[in-house]
Amino acid sequence: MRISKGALLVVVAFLVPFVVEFRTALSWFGIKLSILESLALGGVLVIGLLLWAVWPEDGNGGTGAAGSS
Amino acid sequence: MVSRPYYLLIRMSSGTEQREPDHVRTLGHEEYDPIGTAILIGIYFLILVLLWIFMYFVEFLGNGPTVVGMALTVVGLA
Amino acid sequence: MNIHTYEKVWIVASMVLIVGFIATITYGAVGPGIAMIDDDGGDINPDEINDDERFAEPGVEHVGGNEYEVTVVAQAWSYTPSEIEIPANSEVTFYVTSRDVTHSFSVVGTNVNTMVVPGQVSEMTAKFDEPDEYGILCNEYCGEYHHTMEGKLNVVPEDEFDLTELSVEADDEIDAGNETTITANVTNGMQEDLETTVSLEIGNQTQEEDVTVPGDGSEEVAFTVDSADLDEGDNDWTVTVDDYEESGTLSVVTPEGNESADGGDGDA
Amino acid sequence: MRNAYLDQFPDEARVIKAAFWSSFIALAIGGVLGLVQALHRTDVFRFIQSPDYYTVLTAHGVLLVIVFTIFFLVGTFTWAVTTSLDRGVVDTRFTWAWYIMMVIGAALAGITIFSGFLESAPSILGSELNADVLFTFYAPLEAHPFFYIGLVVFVVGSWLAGVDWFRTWLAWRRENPDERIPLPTFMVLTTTLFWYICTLGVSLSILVFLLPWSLGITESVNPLLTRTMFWYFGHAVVYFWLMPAYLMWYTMLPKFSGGKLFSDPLARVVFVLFLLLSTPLGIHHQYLDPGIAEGYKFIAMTNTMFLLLPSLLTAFTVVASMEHGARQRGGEGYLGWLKALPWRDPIFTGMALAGLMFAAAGFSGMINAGMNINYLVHNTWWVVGHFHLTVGTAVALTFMAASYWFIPQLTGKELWNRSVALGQVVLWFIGMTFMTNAMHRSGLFGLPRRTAEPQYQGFDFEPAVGTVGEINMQVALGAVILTLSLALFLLNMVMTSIGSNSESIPDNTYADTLSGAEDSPRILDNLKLWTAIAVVLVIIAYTLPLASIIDAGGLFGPDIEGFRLSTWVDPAVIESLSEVIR
Repeated sequence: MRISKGALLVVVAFLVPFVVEFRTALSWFGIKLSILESLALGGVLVIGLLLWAVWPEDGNGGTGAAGSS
Repeated sequence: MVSRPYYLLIRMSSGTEQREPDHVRTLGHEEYDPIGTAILIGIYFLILVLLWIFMYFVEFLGNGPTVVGMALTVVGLA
Repeated sequence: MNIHTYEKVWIVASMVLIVGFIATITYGAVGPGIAMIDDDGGDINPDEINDDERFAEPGVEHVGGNEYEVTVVAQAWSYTPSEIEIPANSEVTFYVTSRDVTHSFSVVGTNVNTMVVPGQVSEMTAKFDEPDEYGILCNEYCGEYHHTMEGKLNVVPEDEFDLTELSVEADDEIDAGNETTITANVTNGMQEDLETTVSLEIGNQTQEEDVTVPGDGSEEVAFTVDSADLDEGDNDWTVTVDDYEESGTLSVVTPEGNESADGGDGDA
Repeated sequence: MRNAYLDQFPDEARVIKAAFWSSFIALAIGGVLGLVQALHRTDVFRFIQSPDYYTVLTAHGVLLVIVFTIFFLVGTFTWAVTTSLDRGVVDTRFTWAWYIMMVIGAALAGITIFSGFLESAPSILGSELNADVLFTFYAPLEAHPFFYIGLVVFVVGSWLAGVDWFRTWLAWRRENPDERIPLPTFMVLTTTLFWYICTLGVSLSILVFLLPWSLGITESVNPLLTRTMFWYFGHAVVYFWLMPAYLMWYTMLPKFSGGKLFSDPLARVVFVLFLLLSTPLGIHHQYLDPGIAEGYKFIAMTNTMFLLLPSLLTAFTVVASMEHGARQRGGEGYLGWLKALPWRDPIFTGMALAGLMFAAAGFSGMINAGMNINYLVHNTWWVVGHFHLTVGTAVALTFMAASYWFIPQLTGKELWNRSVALGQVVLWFIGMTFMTNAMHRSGLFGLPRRTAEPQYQGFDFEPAVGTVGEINMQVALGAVILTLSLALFLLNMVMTSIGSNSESIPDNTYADTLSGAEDSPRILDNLKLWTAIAVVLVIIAYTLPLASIIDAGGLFGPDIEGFRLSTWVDPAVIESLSEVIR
């Protein structure tokens, strides 16, 4: 784990406002995501994030600051 | 393992800190530069300025008709 | 005081932000000339709205040029008038007051928006450049059917707008052999003279008269109708001025004791 | 040896616990009513009649922004004063007295509001018992006298709470004549002072105008005057709710992050600024009111804008304190330290997320403050989005997170479930994101607030982005998530309270400072000076507007009687109206 479970939960939670506001911001430029597309985008981001989080850290292998919890 | 001189490895004596097993060093006021805070708050500042410009000049002034003065009202108090 | 350098920088940045905000708003007031609702509208006793010069007959009035005044009375849960029509390319000053509780007068999708506090008159001026249709709603809670309080503001193309009113006085019946007059009263709410044609259609006849109605005035046009030109019985008539028309029926009756009395009055 | 608050101050702990539970009860009822409203006005699920929506709305507003927040505040402040002065209150009987007074006031106002649901409410003192007047109770909408009496009793109770804190501080001062006021107590005292200043307006409005008028003693009111007196109090009260959250962020959050408060002197400056500027800006709620000259509105705006300063300073100090904690816990890099924060801890995470949402609220607040831009958003759902980020998240979420620390301190029982607590604060954050994003956006195309059915006959709303249906779905979804989060919070509180005693409760302390009180000039502690300046600023900001309002409309207005629109309306009118609606 590259990041503690608690921090991972919070980052996933952060994706919600990110996707919601990103959708609002895109529409200012005329790009309109449907609800399904937004959900898909969110899903992809969450999966990507989870993969990143559980992938073993390469290079110098400390457990990281919060790896213990 | 920790190289910089001001990183002191200590155990906090206070009971409240018992839940914080990963307290690895103590930083005083002089040796601590909140650079991360400066970066975050800088980003916040930029967001505020950009959104303000967007809200005032695009959303608000673009939302006409707007209440206007018969003659130009000059606000000069305070 | 022991303030970190970064924090000093942030204090300065914060002040710049604050001053920048105030500067933007001042620019809005001076540049595009945005004015706040203020105390210019004066105050009014809600009980005396009906006697007030301005609010006794709420509606649209022409001031001159492209300037108009619209007076509106808000009360739970409607606006009077509920539908407002103004021309495009006009400068409109709204006067709004409340008969009972606090309301708002908010033109949806625009920045024309004011609170309507009983005892006060909200005065605001706005320019309407393009034809459009706007909803008006009350955004201040005013009792249990607050959500039904709405109105409309229609901005029509300039050439479709006028403040002409037509009223017609005419008798219902006329004795055969007599003449009567149908009088059209044309009121012009605009400040400029109105040149138009008043026409009367009755039976299969048409009479026309060109009139010039003075600004903020009215003109009477009298058409003389001779029963000889009409059929016996009901004759439909229509008076037309521009897009306005009024219709009625004129009955030609045979006076009692007349020689043609054949046991029945007309075609009853 | 356990050294929780309960062990240090067992008597005070009981009062604080009672205050917190009063607060939680208001939160529970008010929160559920919030769900009812969200589902009703978005037309997702309607099971009440639209006229009852406003009774629900009144109860939601009063219970959450007055009862929930202020009960929690008095608990927090009593904790802060006793903990930081390291002495109990002078006399707990007095503490109980003001607490009970507040309960009576809240109950009286609450019962009056809830009577609005009755088919035929009982008639007391010559008028029917109800108060469908919303939290703002703008005259000439008229509530039953009990509503006004309840509010006044509640506020006077809070005044006596302030007396209690000052008394305790003065007693401490006699024992410690030369010491600096400890920071938490300093925060409590400055907040209490501006509470006294601002509540004077609303109390006078009620006692001199609204109560005699609702009792039929006076005939008429001046709606603009009572409205202005309400807003004289109405913005300071939002800082009053916020100050306990600030107190937690300054004095507890650094500790939960594993660090120390970055700067005690700046914290004092921030609270002094709040004391000075909280009240002389209430007119910014009246930017679109007739009868108030533009110049006064401009003054209110500049004061409002300068009040951004203490909040912006707080953002820096609090984040820097968190970073300090993260770095002490081994965090590295420009932003990598964020990973080292104790995200597993619901108390920390709740407060951090609350602070983040407050940063977003700061932006929408700047828009609200911007005098002429107010035309765009005034009384739209935007404003509702704004204060659900402030009082609904910055304050409420901080209070809930703080409860995870307080309740074990006050009961000596360990928190029932930390994982549920963590999930709860994260859910609140997610629910609020959905709800407030939609509210803010809908304000930009003019969707009104305080409206049971924003679905009109003659026109449709034209969102620049998305559809009204989508906005409604987002709000309804957010409200459901929030209600779920609220249920988890209450479950945790109940289960903790019925749990068994634990010896492993952390000590009752608050955060140390990196730069302490000794770094700040003594003048900061001169409360008399700051109060005097605050009063002068209020006089400058309010004398002329009030004088011109009274001059124009008279103290009692031009013969304006009360309207109790729920009972006053002719049934025939309602009948014909509902015909139209169908």
